[in-house]
Amino acid sequence: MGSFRKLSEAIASLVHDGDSVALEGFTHLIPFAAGHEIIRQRRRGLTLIRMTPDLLYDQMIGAGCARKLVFSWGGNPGVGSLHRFRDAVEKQWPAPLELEEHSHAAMANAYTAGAAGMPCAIFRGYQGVDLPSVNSNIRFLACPFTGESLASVPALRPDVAVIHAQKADRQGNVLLEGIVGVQKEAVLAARRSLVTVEEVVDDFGPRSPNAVILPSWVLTAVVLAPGGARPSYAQGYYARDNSFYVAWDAIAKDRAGFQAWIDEHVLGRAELPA
Amino acid sequence: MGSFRKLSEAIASLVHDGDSVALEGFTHLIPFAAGHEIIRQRRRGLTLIRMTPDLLYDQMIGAGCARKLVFSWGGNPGVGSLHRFRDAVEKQWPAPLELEEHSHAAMANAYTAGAAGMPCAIFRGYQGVDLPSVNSNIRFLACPFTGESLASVPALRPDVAVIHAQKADRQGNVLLEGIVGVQKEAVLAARRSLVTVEEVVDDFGPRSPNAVILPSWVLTAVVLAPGGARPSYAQGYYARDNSFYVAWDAIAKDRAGFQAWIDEHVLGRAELPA
Amino acid sequence: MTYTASEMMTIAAARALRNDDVCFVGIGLPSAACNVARLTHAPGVTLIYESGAIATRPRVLPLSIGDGELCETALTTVSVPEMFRYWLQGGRITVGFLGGAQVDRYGNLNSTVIGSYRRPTVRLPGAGGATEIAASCGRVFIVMRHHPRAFVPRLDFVTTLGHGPTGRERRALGIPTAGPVLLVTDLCIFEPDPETNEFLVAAVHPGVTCREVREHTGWSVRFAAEVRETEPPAAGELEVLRELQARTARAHGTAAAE
Amino acid sequence: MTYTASEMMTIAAARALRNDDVCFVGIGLPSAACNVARLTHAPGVTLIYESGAIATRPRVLPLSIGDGELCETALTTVSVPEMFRYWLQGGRITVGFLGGAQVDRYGNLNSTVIGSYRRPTVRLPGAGGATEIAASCGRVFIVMRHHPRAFVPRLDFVTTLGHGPTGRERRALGIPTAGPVLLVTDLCIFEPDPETNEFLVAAVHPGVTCREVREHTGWSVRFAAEVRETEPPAAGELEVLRELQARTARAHGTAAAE
Repeated sequence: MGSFRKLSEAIASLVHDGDSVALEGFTHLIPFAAGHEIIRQRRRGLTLIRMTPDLLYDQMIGAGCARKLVFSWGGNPGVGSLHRFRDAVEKQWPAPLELEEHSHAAMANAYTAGAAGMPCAIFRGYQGVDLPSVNSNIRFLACPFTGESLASVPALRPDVAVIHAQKADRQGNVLLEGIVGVQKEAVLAARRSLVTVEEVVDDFGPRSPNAVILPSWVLTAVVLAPGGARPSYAQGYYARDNSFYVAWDAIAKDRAGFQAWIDEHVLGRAELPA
Repeated sequence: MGSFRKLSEAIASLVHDGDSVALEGFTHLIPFAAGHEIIRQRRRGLTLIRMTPDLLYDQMIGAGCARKLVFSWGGNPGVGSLHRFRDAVEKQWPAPLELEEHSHAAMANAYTAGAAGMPCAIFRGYQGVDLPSVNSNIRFLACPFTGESLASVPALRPDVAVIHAQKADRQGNVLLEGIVGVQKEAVLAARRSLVTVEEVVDDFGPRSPNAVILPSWVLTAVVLAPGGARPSYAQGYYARDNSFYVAWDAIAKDRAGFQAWIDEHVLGRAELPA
Repeated sequence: MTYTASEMMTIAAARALRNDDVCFVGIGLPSAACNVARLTHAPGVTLIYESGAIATRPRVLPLSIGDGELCETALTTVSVPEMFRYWLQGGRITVGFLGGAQVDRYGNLNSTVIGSYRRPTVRLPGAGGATEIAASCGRVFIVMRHHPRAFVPRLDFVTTLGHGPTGRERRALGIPTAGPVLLVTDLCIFEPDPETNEFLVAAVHPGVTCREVREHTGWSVRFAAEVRETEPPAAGELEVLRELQARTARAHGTAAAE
Repeated sequence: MTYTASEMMTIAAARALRNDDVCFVGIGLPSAACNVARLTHAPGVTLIYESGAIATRPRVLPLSIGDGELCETALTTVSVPEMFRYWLQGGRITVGFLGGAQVDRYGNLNSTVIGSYRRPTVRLPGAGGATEIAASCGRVFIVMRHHPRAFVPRLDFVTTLGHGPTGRERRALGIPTAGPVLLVTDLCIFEPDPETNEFLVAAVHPGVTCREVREHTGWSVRFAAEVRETEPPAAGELEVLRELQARTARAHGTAAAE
């Protein structure tokens, strides 16, 4: 049963050093506030899982939270490189970063398998490319009916999934809409889950009968965190701060600039007021 | 690109003798009008595919359309037996009926695999039961990571999928909502598809950004057929005629009673006016 | 207050549900039992129907597992593939209710055929969701009318695995869920022997004799060391059940689930 | 009307799209090309972004593949797993646009690393959707700036299969889709030799010499028997592209995709 908590308390009790953690969000609804709290609480040795590690993971990697990254595309969307990610991979700063690298299709299928309680996923992919030679979690099997060779990856089962959503109701059910990415799958695949939301409402009111809703009993904690997805966006609440994504390129380019930014904007701040 | 047609023309051009046909609908939105037109056009030798063959397939089997049934639950929901289905299986009347029998989980996964362009689906199921001994389309394979034995079934790829939905817009896009069953998967898995709808609107208007919508270019034909799901129901339009489901038990119990009903209510009627 | 054997059965099944259970509900008696539980001692129970309705609160009992009432009163409704993949196989359901045409002493069920599969005497509806419900739900409750032709020493067809033909196969297959932990009939309540998994009579309903249970069971039935008498339906329980059925009859023109 | 090499490249790519194409659109130049096509000769073209937006009609170019604009103007938006399973792998996309840090003469692409995988000189973003886009889309258009360090004889890493390292591997694997059928640069247009699948220069942009193309290509480039000159951008095409970029700049404070 998801229960309402303060962000700092929720992170303290759900995310431990050495955990595998998926902070998901496909451009939309990226849980920046929760990620920043993880940085503030100085978690170490995390395996960070995410299809599109963007600025948030660049920050967490640069801040030294991560030991390993499971991912499929590590760039600043529409802008360019993630300099902290590159520095970790190319120069082992601030620490070496182990990579488990996939394609989007593989990650999406692996989350689906996790949500569905399967040990693995199969799909048509990875034909004639080099990733299988550097990732032992990509294997092939034969279709038992046609003999066709199919790709297989293990299910993703994070210790913790963290997402941001538009609304929770008083019972702790959570509604998200718009570009919903793999957030539902990440939550259902994870052992524990934390959802930050823009607002808490008495009742979701009139809605599509097929709205994307996560019932309270599949969630561990729900946290009210208005603006918790900034500088990404929350459809219906605020737009993506594209200029910050562009500005990040210069901020993160060198270590000192990055450190100063993290000190000022993350470590030097308390969590967002609820 | 889905184009608007008359029901009789759409059935004539899409459904041929010997085809595999999935008329789907999970209690809700069952395409009765389209099925009745198939009976009127006296199609023969069909492989009927459906998770829950209910009254419509009882009628099609009794009317002699079917050679084979691929299914997972063949009853009159909340009432009892499907007498025409039983007569075909138990007494080969009006013709023998070959069965390919699955569980719901297997059928749902097989449609998903068909929609996803996969040759097969894997899932956790069929452990310690007798269906695999009477259905060679149930096989087992080992997870390449854990070695766990997993069930596998071939993807369902019907020649034609037929569904009923609430609305089409003028471009031929189709919206369905409520209990959506496996209809989206059935359409995406099929080579051709036919959708009957309650109404055609200029524009779907304000709606959930994640509404269940099938774009016109994945559909072969769209047919305006108000009431086309009766005696099942269309959420937002009319309720399930539960009394007819109860009455069907007596109508279908003997062959003569069934024949008289089909003659009067299906063969003796033109298609619903559009 | 007088009551029927059916009412006793439904209420006994309802009592087995806990407030925090998440139930996969079948049509008929399970639906009545789950909704009685929700309207009495377990207001927090979550009801899920295989048609996709999650956390539904129907005012009347549905005739089918896909009635509009279920969707209208649900928290949300998902597709059938999602229901079977993310919710059932995903291990999120604590209790599955099952029945069948035949049950054996180890809780295995047949809902496929009477007679041989290729030349059946009676063709039954088939597995539906049962096969994977039995494997994936935390625990399974079986509810069936007690009759020697239904309570058989050997099934004609194993549609659904209980504890296996000798009571050991489920465990040997490594299936992590508990399987059938309760069998409620209109005469009594069975619970499995913790060692052998054989269903033993744990309680008989008021006014029912052990001899009647024996005569209605097709296998040589065994009794627990101490057989309880089932608590008779309380007035409140009966009222809730009867009101539910009256509302249902008014809505459908049929009782839908007596 | 004067125009830049970038504008020529974008417009040449836009022209290759047909009115009935269903395109999987990447960010940057592909997004500009697809939207120009939609606003000029191919109003019926369907644009799909991997974030889940289906049949979207953005008024400005998105900065990311998941901008709110895409969802707001889409017919509907599905989850990312559904996008990759039902729509891409399901074979419903006719054209995929791709780019990369390196391309070879057979249209194989590298967007993973420069140098060795374990000790890269430059760590690039990685595969994203490209690997399966290249396999599942009916045909693949590659759009890249022409530079000898990008147009290489041998990739450091094969992120995405074109026709294979010797041009034959794709066919040998039995992949049923066409693979790269077009490579548009700021200098010229390549099309594959139907026999060998090697990219041959089919057209050079106005004012570009064959020598320039040779100097900018890291492999010994071959030319088609008859090399056309690319039709220069029409005034209407340029207007549409520039208005789109101006709207985008006003909305984002950046050109997003020059």
